[in-house]
Amino acid sequence: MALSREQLAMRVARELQDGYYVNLGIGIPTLVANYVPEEMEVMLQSENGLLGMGPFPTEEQLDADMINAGKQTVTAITGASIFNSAESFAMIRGGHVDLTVLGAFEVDVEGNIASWMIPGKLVKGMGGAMDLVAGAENIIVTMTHASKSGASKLLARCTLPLTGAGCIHKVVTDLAYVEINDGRFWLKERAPGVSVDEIVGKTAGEMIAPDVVPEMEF
Amino acid sequence: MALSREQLAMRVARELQDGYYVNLGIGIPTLVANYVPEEMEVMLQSENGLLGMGPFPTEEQLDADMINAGKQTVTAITGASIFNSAESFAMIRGGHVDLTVLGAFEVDVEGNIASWMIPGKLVKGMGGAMDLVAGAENIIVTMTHASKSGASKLLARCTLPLTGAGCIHKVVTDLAYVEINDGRFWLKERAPGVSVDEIVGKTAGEMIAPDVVPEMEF
Amino acid sequence: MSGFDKVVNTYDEALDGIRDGMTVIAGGFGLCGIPEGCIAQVRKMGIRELTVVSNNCGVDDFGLGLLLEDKQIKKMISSYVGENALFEEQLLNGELEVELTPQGTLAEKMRAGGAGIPAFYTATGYGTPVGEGKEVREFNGRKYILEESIVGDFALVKGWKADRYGNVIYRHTAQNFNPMAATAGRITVVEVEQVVEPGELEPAHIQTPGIYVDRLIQGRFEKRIEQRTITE
Amino acid sequence: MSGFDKVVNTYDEALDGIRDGMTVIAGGFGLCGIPEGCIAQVRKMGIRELTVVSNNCGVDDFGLGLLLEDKQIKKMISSYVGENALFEEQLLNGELEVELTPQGTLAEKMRAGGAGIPAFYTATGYGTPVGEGKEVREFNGRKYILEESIVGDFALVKGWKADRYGNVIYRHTAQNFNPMAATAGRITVVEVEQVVEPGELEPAHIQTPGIYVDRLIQGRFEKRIEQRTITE
Repeated sequence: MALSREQLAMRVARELQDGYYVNLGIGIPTLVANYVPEEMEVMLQSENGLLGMGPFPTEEQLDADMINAGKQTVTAITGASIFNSAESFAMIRGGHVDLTVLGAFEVDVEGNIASWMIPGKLVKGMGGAMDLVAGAENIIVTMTHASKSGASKLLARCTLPLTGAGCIHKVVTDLAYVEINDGRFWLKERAPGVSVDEIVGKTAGEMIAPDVVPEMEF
Repeated sequence: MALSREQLAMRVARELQDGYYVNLGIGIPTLVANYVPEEMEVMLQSENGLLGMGPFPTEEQLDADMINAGKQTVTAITGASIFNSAESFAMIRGGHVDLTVLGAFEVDVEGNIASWMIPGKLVKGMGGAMDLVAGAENIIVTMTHASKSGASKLLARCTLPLTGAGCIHKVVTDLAYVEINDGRFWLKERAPGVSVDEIVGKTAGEMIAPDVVPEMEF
Repeated sequence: MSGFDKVVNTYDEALDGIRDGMTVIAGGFGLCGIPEGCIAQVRKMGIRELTVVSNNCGVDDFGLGLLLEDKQIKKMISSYVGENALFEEQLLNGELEVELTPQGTLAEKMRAGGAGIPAFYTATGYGTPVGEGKEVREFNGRKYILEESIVGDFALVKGWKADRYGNVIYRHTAQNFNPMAATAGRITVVEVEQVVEPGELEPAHIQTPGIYVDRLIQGRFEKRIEQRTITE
Repeated sequence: MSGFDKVVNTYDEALDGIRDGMTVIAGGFGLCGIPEGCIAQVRKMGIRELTVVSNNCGVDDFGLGLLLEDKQIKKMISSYVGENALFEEQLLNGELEVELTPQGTLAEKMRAGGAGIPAFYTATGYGTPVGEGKEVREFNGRKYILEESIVGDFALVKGWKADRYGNVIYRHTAQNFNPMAATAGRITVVEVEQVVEPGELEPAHIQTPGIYVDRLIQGRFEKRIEQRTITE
């Protein structure tokens, strides 16, 4: 069965390591914060200028001057630092963030990602997404494997305008965990009860599947 | 008579305006701080990261962590700010310093300046001088008009390696105040008792002198 | 301290000299840390044909969105817009132009503008629509695009506290783009919640040194929250 | 907090992995704010053929000058050197190479290195020996040269206080190049006068966020004064 949003976040959380500085995009990526293993600590970077983002505030803590990149009111953890936008993106662009998790419309076998613009629809902007994908060595894209109409989002070539070129190596979809290398998708894990055939069938780009593909456990 | 070091500093100080942020080089330029008119305030920028440099410390105030760009122990005035070197040169390079005063070996009619390197002698480095001359709109060079052997320092073309190209418009020497425009030196003032002939005679580059050249008063 | 006293008492003085067609850089991220009083003044003065450089364009009835109501903005340079219906409407009408710029590139363009760096290379946007028409260059085997810096005729900045010399500190994440904006204006106007005397701010804590600030005004701020998220 | 605890207890641990031939960026201006303990450790380890990036090279018996005694430095990238006789001697002998870089360009090269900017344009050095062999480009009618960024295998940084997470603050003008150096090391080592607990430093006052810091050590410092100037 396809993974739930929570399971997607849980699977992504397995890529965390103790001491990681992590930037989580809006949507499912944000949920990853709920599944950090207990014995582990990670610090969340918010690109509007906060390293060490904490949970939402209580009514008493609520402060208009304390928001995250999604413009939600947040708190800062003990040991946080706050800085300006140029400094924040120096961190991001300079490759100092250990892991970035973000959603996408499409990825392809070259590691290209399209996540910000659908021609014909109103374009709201890329925000910090282009900086994040260009700056991080370690990015996990999380999205559904195919659209509601069944169109694959793992393509031979992205059809939408790109957010970044050649920068994606890891994708967690509701059906599978896939790596991208040497111009191909490599099927590494499948969602519980989902067959390799189904995954390969819903993958438009070339996909290599080993004889045995381990099933994710939750 | 040729100006003394103090008179050079006094003459330069007349270019100050109330509210100016000023960077003073080592040597005679440093003396300018002693001749700020009483009704005026200027703030001194030191390129190692201090805006609002104060006088040397007393024994009690002495602090190894508080130095100026000449590596001398200093103090900070009330309302000073302290920052890193990149920020300091952002100020300088970005043209935010109102006036820079520095010494030189040579200037020429194109506004070129040579102040950091004499081939054959050990080169100690340019420090912040190249950034200062490239960044400031308003620079005053102060130096002797000629070397001890009588060689002019106001040339048709600098002979020494440059510190900056086309950036100098005002020169205060021990003999004269000279402006540089349109590929010529323009004699604006002369030191008390120094004749126009002497000044022109000691200027190797083309110099325009009006019929009447006012004498500096001290 | 007359020469360094940047305080003005009215927004009329603060924005004196602003004209139709100018480029205005505004600090703020979403509705956080925006120069509310300056925006209101620009609206009141009816300045038009503005190019506004700011990460976002406010919402319909607050922030830079207010300038859309009277069609005062000709062009927005932003990383994320369209939190408001007027923006969409004017964009689709062709009344408004938008130059979408990645958030980090936008911050760096402002910083570079203030720092006398006319252009820099970044990997951000390479291979995307943002990179189209821009020079591509390889350094150490990786491709980068050339981005030019931004300076504004005016920079409108929201600080927390400032001393009369214009030394500014910001509060929490209301800092965001404000320090960069402050460096990049030919005339930089800072509005703060509290003006203090020189010496009250620790020299090492000052985030915008007064050298960047031309005019300082004490304002009042609504500080509207865009997304009120609470832990029960 | 294990994962973010950057504290090491010995300089052996602090500089573990440093090798002959590496590029080392060191903070400090003159003798102010220099990583004394790290320099002593590099000397003790006898690491050689180093390229050292630092605004100055200390004096004969202190600071980076100590590394000259055992001829550990192959090349210096600095804005101002020659405060010491050994430097001059080794330079004239051809035992030492020097790449003189304007002070502001040096600071910006380190910042750019840390910020993922591979190169930038600056007017500094155009038309001078510094500009020779570098690309010249005109923006808005003015000529600029292209300067590439610097990263180091190690960055050696002197802070005042840091919390265990590696969030650092600097004291007075001992800040200088240290924050830039901290961003530009593949491994960044910070030595401080005092290690404190997370939360003791105000988030907005932190000058080097811990994300840049790999190892943190509490040191002892002589803090020698290069030019003791006093008001009587």
